[in-house]
Amino acid sequence: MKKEDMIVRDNREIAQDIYEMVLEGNLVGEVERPGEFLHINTSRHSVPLLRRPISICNTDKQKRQLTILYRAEGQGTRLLSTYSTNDTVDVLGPLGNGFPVGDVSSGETVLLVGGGIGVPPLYDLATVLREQGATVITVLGFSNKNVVFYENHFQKLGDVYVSTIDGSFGYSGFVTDVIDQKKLSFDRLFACGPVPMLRALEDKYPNVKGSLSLEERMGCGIGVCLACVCHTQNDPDGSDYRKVCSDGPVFPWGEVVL
Amino acid sequence: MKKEDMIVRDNREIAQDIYEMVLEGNLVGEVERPGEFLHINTSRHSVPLLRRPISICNTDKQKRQLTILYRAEGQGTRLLSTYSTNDTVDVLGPLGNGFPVGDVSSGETVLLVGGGIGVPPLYDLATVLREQGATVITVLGFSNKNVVFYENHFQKLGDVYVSTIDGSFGYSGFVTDVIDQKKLSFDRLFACGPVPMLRALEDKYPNVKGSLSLEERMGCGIGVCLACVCHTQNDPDGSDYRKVCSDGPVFPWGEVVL
Amino acid sequence: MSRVNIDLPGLSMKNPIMPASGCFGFGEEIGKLYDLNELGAIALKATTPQPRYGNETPRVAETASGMLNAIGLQNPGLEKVITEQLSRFDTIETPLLANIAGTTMEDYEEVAEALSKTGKIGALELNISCPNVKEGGIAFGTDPQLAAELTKRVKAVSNIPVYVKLSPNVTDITVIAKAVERAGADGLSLINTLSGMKMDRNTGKPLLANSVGGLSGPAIKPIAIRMIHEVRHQTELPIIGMGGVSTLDDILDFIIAGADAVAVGTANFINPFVCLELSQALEQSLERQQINHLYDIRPKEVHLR
Amino acid sequence: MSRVNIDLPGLSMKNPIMPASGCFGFGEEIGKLYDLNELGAIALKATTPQPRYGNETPRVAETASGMLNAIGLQNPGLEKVITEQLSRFDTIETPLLANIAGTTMEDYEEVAEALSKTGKIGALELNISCPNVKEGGIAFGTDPQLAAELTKRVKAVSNIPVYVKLSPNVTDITVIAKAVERAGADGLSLINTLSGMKMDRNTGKPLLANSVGGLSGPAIKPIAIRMIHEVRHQTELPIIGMGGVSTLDDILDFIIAGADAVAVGTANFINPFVCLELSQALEQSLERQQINHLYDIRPKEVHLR
Ligand SMILES: Cc1cc2nc3c(=O)[nH]c(=O)nc-3n(C[C@H](O)[C@H](O)[C@H](O)COP(=O)(O)OP(=O)(O)OC[C@H]3O[C@@H](n4cnc5c(N)ncnc54)[C@H](O)[C@@H]3O)c2cc1C
Ligand SMILES: Cc1cc2nc3c(=O)[nH]c(=O)nc-3n(C[C@H](O)[C@H](O)[C@H](O)COP(=O)(O)OP(=O)(O)OC[C@H]3O[C@@H](n4cnc5c(N)ncnc54)[C@H](O)[C@@H]3O)c2cc1C
Ligand SMILES: Cc1cc2nc3c(=O)[nH]c(=O)nc-3n(C[C@H](O)[C@H](O)[C@H](O)COP(=O)(O)O)c2cc1C
Ligand SMILES: Cc1cc2nc3c(=O)[nH]c(=O)nc-3n(C[C@H](O)[C@H](O)[C@H](O)COP(=O)(O)O)c2cc1C
Ligand code: FES
Ligand code: FES
Repeated sequence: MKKEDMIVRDNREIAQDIYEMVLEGNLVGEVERPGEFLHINTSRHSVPLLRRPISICNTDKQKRQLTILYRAEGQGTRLLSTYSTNDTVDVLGPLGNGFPVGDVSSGETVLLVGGGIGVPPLYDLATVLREQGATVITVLGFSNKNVVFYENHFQKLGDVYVSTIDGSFGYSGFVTDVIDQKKLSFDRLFACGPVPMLRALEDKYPNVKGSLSLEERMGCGIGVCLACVCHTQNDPDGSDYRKVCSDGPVFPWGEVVL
Repeated sequence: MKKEDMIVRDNREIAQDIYEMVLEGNLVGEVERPGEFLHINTSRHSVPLLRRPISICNTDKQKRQLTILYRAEGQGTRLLSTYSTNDTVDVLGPLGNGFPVGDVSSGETVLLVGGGIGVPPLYDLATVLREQGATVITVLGFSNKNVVFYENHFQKLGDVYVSTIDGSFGYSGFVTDVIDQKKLSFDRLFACGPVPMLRALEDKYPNVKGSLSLEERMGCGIGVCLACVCHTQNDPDGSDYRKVCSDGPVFPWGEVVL
Repeated sequence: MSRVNIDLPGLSMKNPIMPASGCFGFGEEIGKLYDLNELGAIALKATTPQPRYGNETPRVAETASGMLNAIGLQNPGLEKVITEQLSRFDTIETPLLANIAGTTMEDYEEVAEALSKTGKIGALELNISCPNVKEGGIAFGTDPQLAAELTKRVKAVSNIPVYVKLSPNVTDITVIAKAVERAGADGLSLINTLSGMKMDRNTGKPLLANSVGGLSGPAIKPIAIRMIHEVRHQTELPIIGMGGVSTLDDILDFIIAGADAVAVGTANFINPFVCLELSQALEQSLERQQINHLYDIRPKEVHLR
Repeated sequence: MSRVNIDLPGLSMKNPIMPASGCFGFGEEIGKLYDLNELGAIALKATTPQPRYGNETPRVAETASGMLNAIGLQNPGLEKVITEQLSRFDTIETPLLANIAGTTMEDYEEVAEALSKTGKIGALELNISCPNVKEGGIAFGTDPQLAAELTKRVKAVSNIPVYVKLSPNVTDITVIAKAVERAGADGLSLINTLSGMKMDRNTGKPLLANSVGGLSGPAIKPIAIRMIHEVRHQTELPIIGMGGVSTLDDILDFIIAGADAVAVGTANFINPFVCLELSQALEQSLERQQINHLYDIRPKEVHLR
């Protein structure tokens, strides 16, 4: 983990309010697994005060560069969208545990399911899995056509199914509808997206091998403040817990309460 | 008075921590007299929260431009120094009453005394007085050589004497020392600078015709909040007062308590 | 009926927005910038029986997302307020909320009685919470019994509704709120400023001449919201909410938390047009979202009035 | 003797900087980032007799120059703190300030006695000011009699100095400070967080699961400074000052205002290296200015200790 002023190499809108930012710095050398995240200080003053957790979408260790995708929505992310090339950003990272790609054997079929702004970490994940010889199927869900992104990127790595809730792009409905419709079968499932999506997947596949990546409001991002805890599913006295920032954000299927 | 997003046309360091900024906007058309000031919001967020009062140093109504000079010192002015050409700045102004240039007749000799960052408004003042046919003598005091600015500008408008407290540039000592040494004589005195300087001048010339420009910490800048009041000299029951922002910042010689 | 008009005791407001006391003077300066009829109401600067110069300068200091002030209730005194300030509003329909302050109960009574008799004031706002004057005011704001007695006495001499402006510098603001409610207050204003201090590193002493000042601005908004929420669940009185309001979202937050109207203080110093702009933005926003009335944005259980 | 070392009861500090309780856990995570020996002291996360999960999430929310937290005293409980957490410090010389909390006086006694017996703790810090747990704690912090009695009882079972951490959510903090001083406290910590709230405009409800949270960060600094200044002039006890510290200037302000040491809370979340960086910056700054000792920056009249 490093705290570094990373250099912005690019920052552009790739879909409605969705930005792709390329950052350069030594921190890239420490990224180990897809699913790790950065904790970004979007200002040099005290408004906004807290850092923003954003997943690493892709890394290029040789260039010392990584890519993040974010939705400019609240105060911090909107501010981030105003950064220009060659500006520096105060970044803490890489943080979190990432997806257990080491568990995946060559030849396995892995289903990746991403919803909205949960899609970014899956891109790095798909890349690594392919390199490891796995077959990757990706199902991406967005709310509508205007906020669809990266479907072409994923297409280079395997079959891709995109759905939108309003049907304005790709299949109509939720990601689970597409999985049903297409009768997708797989050996392992990795998912990242809104909690209702994750819950629907867990209900549908209670016993699948896999992991999911969670979001929670954070303070420190490094396990100190206990802002980001969640309950574990198997916890009789209610005192057991996981920290999303340092025990997660990726958890084994069925480990934590969604 | 306008609230306007003015466009930065230039912003450069002209002496140590002293910046010259050129701003363009319709507000320039409302400037009436030298000594008026702008109230500048140096950020779009709440840190710093309050506006900063900065004197208008020069106006060019045809170009809709004005110049300000400021010392980058605290949080707000340091932030101002980071603005680039074509950025916009949130400005309220022009505010305050300015120097009573209408009182000055052609042929009068006017002594302008400026100290440190009190010098800027005198430049516009000198220009106008010259246009009105007055003879202008300027005495400028700075703490040292590194922070001397605009002496060349003033030289085009009349005799200029520069002093520094440490003697590293021009005459050594305070402005009052220079006035003594050079036996300067004049019909009217306009001054702007630190309170000790203004007090020394008032003590020295209790009955001169003239005005001085005051500084005080401000809230609103428009006379609403009563942050910037000062006592009047002739005030038996202590309840009389002037607001520096709207009754001033320029006051007749001897009117207010320094 | 519009989407934004509201009726509070003594204040029939075309929209829920008013400048907060002390942040608008007596309307003279900002009245030159826009038509004061656009405002929901106007809270006037505190009036005391006699003229007051207030504290020495510096009177303001800046803090993170906030400011400290120690004006010290400077005002021209009751007589001049009536003769010189109130006539400005003769042609303006916006109801006035006259903020009154003093050192003794008699002071409050005197100002309340005289102002209510002018017929020009919609309601009174008892400032029992100014942290910047040593002699008094604040004691009435921290002691529920004193607050209640003062309220009773002022009510007895006033023929217009009386709001009590509460201090946030207390252990439990609901105790004071309930005390003044029982004593007959017609409404509450909250919050006044929090008592704070800034040091001057050059001198090693407090920066403000008065040492202590009142903290206002965005920094205090979470405290204001918490107190309004608490008070809303403990009294039936209408609440004029304030503390750090500067955007449309702030106004919605205050209304959701339980305020019935919203006052804007410090933000007027950064943008003298802010009250006008906010009232326009609020109406437009509700129209765009087709919300019939502002109060419809509240969750049901908060909708006490 | 260095320019920055200070001696407080139970805490022999190589510099005046310590992380504030709850903002550093039990040192596990930040201990991997830098050598904890560089710190003046370490305030540990609150310990209660039994393990606590704390409140539901969301537990944090952002405000202007501040944040709200409602962690709810989550901690592994006394037994595990002793067996699993304290051994981490066996090789570290930095003195520990153990923050203790509970619902009853017996809770505090139990934790105080057990922790002081470990021989690993320099001093205890009674958290009588957590605004985020309904059952207790905060009552001890707002009632001078209860605060004094608790202090006395904890002192009776502890063989190490006892600091009392005061709540800012009170009408007059000096009353509590004097009460615990008379009851035998060895020092004071102030301030804890201010009780605040943020609304969720989507639901119309408070954003935090616990509704109310504690406000910390730069926004509260002026309130902290004011309270420290007040308490400094009313008691002789050493003061650990905190509330919004994140820069070297903040530290100087707290020392000038009357704090004897400074704790850094929220700033650790923005920069986990902040305590280390501040302690280095402080020493360098005094050296550059040739100030022999930190306390020499205080104006004489503040220099009570
Ligand atoms: C591990 C992790 C990875 C993430 N990866 C991405 C990503 O790759 N791209 C992306 O666009 N977003 C991602 N998010 C969500 C992102 O952190 C939030 O959208 C962002 O913090 C919101 O900040 P804001 O300034 O837009 O909103 P504001 O409303 O200003 O935020 C206020 C506060 O709430 C927090 N907050 C608000 N929404 C969320 C949320 N959904 N999750 C966590 N904290 C929140 C903010 O961090 C901040 O502290 C991720 C979240 C987590 C926990
Ligand atoms: C009428 C008037 C005209 C001025 N003209 C100029 C000018 O032309 N060029 C220039 O460099 N400076 C000028 N000043 C001084 C300038 O306003 C302050 O230097 C500036 O506000 C300091 O802000 P900061 O962000 O650097 O300091 P900070 O320390 O961050 O300021 C904190 C607060 O104190 C106030 N403050 C601090 N010092 C002063 C001061 N000397 N006067 C008034 N308020 C102060 C700030 O406005 C702010 O509210 C003028 C002041 C007044 C009143
Ligand atoms: C400069 C200034 C002067 C004030 N004067 C008064 C006053 O005379 N009477 C009063 O009741 N409140 C006074 N207040 C308090 C405000 O009315 C308001 O309660 C407080 O500032 C919080 O709102 P804000 O954060 O929007 O400023 C004053 C506040 C400021 C900043
Ligand atoms: C997330 C968080 C957890 C905290 N936990 C505790 C605690 O367990 N015990 C305690 O006495 N104070 C606790 N505090 C209060 C801090 O120790 C400190 O008093 C307060 O945050 C003000 O300092 P700051 O503005 O530097 O954060 C906590 C604060 C935060 C932000
Ligand atoms: S964000 Fe602080 S523990 Fe996870
Ligand atoms: S700054 Fe507000 S009255 Fe002058």
